[in-house]
Amino acid sequence: MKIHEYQAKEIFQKYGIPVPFGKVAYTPEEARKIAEEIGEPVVIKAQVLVGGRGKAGGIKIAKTPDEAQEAASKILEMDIKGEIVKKVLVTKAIDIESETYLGIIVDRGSKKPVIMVSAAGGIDIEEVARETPEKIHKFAVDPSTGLLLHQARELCFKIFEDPKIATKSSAILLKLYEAFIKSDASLAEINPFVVSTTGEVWALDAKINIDDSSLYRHEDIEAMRESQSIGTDEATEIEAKQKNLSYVKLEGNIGCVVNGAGLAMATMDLIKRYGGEPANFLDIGGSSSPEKVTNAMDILLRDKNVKAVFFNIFGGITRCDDVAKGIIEAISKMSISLPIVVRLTGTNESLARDILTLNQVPGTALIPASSMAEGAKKVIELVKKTVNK
Amino acid sequence: MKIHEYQAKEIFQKYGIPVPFGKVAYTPEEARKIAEEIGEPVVIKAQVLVGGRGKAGGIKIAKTPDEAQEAASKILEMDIKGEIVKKVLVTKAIDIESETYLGIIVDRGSKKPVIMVSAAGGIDIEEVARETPEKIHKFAVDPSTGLLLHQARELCFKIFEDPKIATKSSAILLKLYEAFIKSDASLAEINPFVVSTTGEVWALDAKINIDDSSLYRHEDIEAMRESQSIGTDEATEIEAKQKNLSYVKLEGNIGCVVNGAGLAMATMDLIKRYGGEPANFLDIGGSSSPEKVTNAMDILLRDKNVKAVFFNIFGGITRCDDVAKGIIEAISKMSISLPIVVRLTGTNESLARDILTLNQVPGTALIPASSMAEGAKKVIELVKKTVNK
Amino acid sequence: MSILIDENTKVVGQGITGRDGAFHTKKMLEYGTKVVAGVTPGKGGQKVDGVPVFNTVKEAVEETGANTSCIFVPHKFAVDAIYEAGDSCIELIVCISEGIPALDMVKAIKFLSDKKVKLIGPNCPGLISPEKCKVGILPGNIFKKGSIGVISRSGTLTYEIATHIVSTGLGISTCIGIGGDPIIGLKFIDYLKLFEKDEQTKGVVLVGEIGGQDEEEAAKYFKEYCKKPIVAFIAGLTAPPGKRMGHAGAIISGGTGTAKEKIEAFEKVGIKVAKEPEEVGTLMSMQI
Amino acid sequence: MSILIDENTKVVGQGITGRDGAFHTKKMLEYGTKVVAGVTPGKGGQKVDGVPVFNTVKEAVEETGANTSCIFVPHKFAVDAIYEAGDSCIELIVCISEGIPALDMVKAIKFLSDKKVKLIGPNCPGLISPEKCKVGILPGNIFKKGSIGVISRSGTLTYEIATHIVSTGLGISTCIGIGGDPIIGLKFIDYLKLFEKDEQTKGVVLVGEIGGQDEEEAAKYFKEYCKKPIVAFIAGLTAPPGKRMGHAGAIISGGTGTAKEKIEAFEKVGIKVAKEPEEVGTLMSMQI
Repeated sequence: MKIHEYQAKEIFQKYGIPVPFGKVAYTPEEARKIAEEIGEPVVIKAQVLVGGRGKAGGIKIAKTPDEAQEAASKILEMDIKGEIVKKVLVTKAIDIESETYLGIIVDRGSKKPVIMVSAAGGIDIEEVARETPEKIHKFAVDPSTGLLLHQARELCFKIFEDPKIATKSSAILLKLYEAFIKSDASLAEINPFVVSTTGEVWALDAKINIDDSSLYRHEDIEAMRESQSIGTDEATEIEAKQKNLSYVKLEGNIGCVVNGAGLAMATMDLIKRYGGEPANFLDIGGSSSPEKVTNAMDILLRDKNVKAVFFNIFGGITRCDDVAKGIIEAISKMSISLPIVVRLTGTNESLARDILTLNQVPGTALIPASSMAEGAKKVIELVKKTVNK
Repeated sequence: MKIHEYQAKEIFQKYGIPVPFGKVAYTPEEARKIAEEIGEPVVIKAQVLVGGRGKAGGIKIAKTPDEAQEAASKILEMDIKGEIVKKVLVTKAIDIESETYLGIIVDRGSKKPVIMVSAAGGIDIEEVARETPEKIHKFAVDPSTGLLLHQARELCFKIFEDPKIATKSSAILLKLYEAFIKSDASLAEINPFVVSTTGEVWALDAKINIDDSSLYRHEDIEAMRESQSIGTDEATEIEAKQKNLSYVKLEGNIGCVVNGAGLAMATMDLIKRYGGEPANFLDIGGSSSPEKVTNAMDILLRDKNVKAVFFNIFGGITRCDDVAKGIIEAISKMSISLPIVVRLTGTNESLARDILTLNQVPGTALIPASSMAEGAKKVIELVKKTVNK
Repeated sequence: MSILIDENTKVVGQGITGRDGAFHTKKMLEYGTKVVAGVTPGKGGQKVDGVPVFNTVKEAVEETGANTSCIFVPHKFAVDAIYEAGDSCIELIVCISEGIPALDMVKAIKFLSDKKVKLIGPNCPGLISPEKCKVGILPGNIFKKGSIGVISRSGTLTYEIATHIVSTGLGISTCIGIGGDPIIGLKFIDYLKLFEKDEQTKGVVLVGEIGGQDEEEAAKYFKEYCKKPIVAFIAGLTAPPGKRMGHAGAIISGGTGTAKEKIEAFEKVGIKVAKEPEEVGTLMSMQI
Repeated sequence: MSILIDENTKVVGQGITGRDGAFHTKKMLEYGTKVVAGVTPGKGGQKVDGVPVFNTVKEAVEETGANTSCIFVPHKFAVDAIYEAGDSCIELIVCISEGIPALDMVKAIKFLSDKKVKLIGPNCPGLISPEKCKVGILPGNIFKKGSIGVISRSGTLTYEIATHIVSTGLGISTCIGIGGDPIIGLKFIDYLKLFEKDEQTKGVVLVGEIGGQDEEEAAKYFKEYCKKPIVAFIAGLTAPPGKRMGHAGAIISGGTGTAKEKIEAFEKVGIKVAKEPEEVGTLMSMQI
């Protein structure tokens, strides 16, 4: 789960990481007031979950409250990579002496938290990793001891020449590690971590991604999500999750309902391979009760691009005839005018096909397919017909 | 550092360990009021830091507020092993079904926290350890993982037959471990840990000893000490500690001032061996500044039993002449009528002896000794003379 | 031969009295797996489908000689179950449970690193050595005994591909769903090592997906150490970056972990990559 | 020979720029100890008595080849210094600092258990191999080279006893103050093992005190494994139970750890116990 910069900074502050004073504004007027309160030059920063807001014009400096209001009015309602800016962070501007990078990730390779620090801060760290990997110093933390003081120190002495700054920074790196662990983060980043012209250190930006699996024990963080994504695609994804579905919207027109994440991806890939465009990723998980099928269809059909639906279900432990009944029951309750191709394989698959054939629901075309490839081809053909009409 | 039962129960409650409702009373009237508030039979328990208060009559059951007042009036001001009872804990009485023991210590042998549980609770666990050690189940915790759920469970299933009680208890054992670690305890004990006739579990008694070295990071616990020992011998020991001295009062009449804990004990032992009685343990530590010597003498002489003082100092890194000067300076400021035997060995010891001989302070007899044994013999002789006068 | 499990495997089911635990215990017993014990703290003494239930894994191991644990415990307690199995002389832990926080797994794996125990999963369907033993929730009926090892980050996609392998006329030595989480126990290269030594196995099918570097590591390992052929399939060519595709581990982040990179890594070292699931069996037939 | 330190020992002083660190560095240098480096984070580049100061132990080890660390860091940071030394290829850590919480030491010792490093202390005066090397704060002038090993939980009492040993005409191979805390690195039996193998050492003086079971363990170990004679002295016969006698470790708790028990344990296995410090030298002379 991604959270906004201002939310990440709230977490930072809780653990004693210094962040410049700032507040969130929802209107240009609010931005003006906050700038007045600060009484010094401010930075107005779009609060969006996508990256690259700086290049997109989502960050502006304002020397006066007037400028702040103007900047906020430009940034608010801006569309940054598909995300509409609904709030800005107005924060005290810092005179920067140097910019560095401090970050922590859960590293899949070493199966440990890995600290990364670099003197090349303020720019995309992935770019640094690609272009000049030697500029990034990494350290895999033993999870049974946590990050130790001297380890933090050894890292910071590699990127700072001034011993005072190095010592200060290692204390902050320890706090960042604490924030990372206690928040169950998968990533925590200060980029840039800056030294001001007056010798202070600040987390100028803040990024924290939270491990979704841990949210059951972080009500405060879970609550951050609720407040941030009304009406967006992400809101739909969250709703799906609450219904035990895993949904991601894509740009195509063929809706997919699949059990299993790997199979769902493979289904999207196959549609694309045969010349179609998948409208979504949708994993309905292990059991396919009528309720789940109904929920899945409900979410899927909110996307008005969808012209046909492809059910690709591998029975496995679940009996295919049960799934077929679930599909019939679900679509009986809904009024669906789009054609649906159904592929059911595994235990009792012929029985399932019979159920689908014998229980056609008026108004909804249910087309059986005997394999994934056949199903994909059929649904693409159907969409082409619809589009050509 | 020892803390009272009611203080240990405050810590327990903070970590979710169930303790019966209760409050502290300083007068019989207060005890009565608390009993009225509870409205059920109560137990009145002397709050003292010494063990064995039960056998000494420091715990009484009271069925009515009248009885509670009467019991409290009997217990308050009682002398239990030299400690005067200044407060009682008035707590709801529990109908006991079974009594067990849950405890954790820092084990010197394994260098780990060791959990101990026993079905033989409610009695002195050291007695159980001596008589029937097989009744105590021990487990050394790996400090890098802490106590794990299944480890707590395995222990509790050994002492409880009822699986529900075993499961409940293992959750409490985990909380006890958390309280132990987070409080920097050297010992944490629930004895007895009881199952009530209604199937609830309770920490009926609570004992926590805190590692003195950790108090710098536990202001809340340090504060408990202040409130508990005004006017007692322990208050003097605490005052000494605050002055970087280590002082323990004993029953004899020869005051000892020594640098180093081992040497201080050996000095006490030697006095006893030669027929004298040491009045105290006193370690003045590494450096022997005049201030330290003055503080040491001040504390020492509060004990009116002291008839003579023995300085036993091994110079080591510290130069003996410096120490000698410190002694002269210190006693010059104080008016001391007791004889003082001084033994100074190590670097510059003859210089030191000269200083002592040449700078006698009027009214204070300074008698040099060339060895520890000689010093001990001399001071014993002096005391015998004084006592026989 | 087969790897990790065979007819001598003795399984203890942790969380056996739960809905999933009881259901799949039955399925494992039907398949012929020796499920010798179950564990649910507080329910010791009960039986599930004739399998005795114990309060602790230690007790179950002592009483029945179980050497493999299959964990069906709800996510909040699943990591505790891993610790318990790891602390009770179990040789192989198969953790079906999903939803364990990654940092909990980081610690648990560190804990296990001192012990002689292997961990499969979490968030995995388990594994099967056809006609010998199955541990987990895979549908036994689609697998046939043979010479192909299968390792996969997926569940149903594995069944899909296994079906195509079998329909080509090939059989399977051991098929393992290694788990869809970012932090898992054994990884592709660990299984490649085992298959390389296994006499029954002649070739390996590797089913990967977006996210992480495990497929890239496997490609490197293959180049240096493997004599047996690999056929790979990678799901998620059309997955957008930054979005978690169901599995916690299936996410393209920072521009790495794409299907394209993984396919290129395989092809670079001479591993054939199937363009769609149906091709896997055919490609493998051509190589062994 | 001697044990643990000799003329080849190269010392790095952690906290070398502090008051105690600087003072004792000077004393060690005067004694002839090779203090090759110091560490104080943020003060790298400075010099203390000609000894170069580094920001990290790792750097100090790389630049100077130091193999032994002597820690003079204030108590709040002393355990961090132990971790750092343990993580930097140091072979022997001598922690002079006192006041480290016991549970911090519990964790640190667990951390060190994976590494090839020995820990003396904390809360100890250090050790000396007379006329070769001293690491710590012991007064060098009272020790003479010879054949007696000394191990002690005390500081000044050790000097007292060493003086008596020397005045009897005996010398000392290595004398170690093992530390007065309840949780320490090497314990009596670890040193007995080393002295037993050391050719220079003909007998061992063990200075114990109340608290814990280390003396009892040493007695058992002596009975089973030691050929060289031991003379013991135990301080605290008159100490009351339940009271901490200065050292955090010197406390009789639960009726165990008394001097009487320890003396009995020694005498039971044939170890001579001196009644007072002066006797130690005489008793040892009679045994070797």
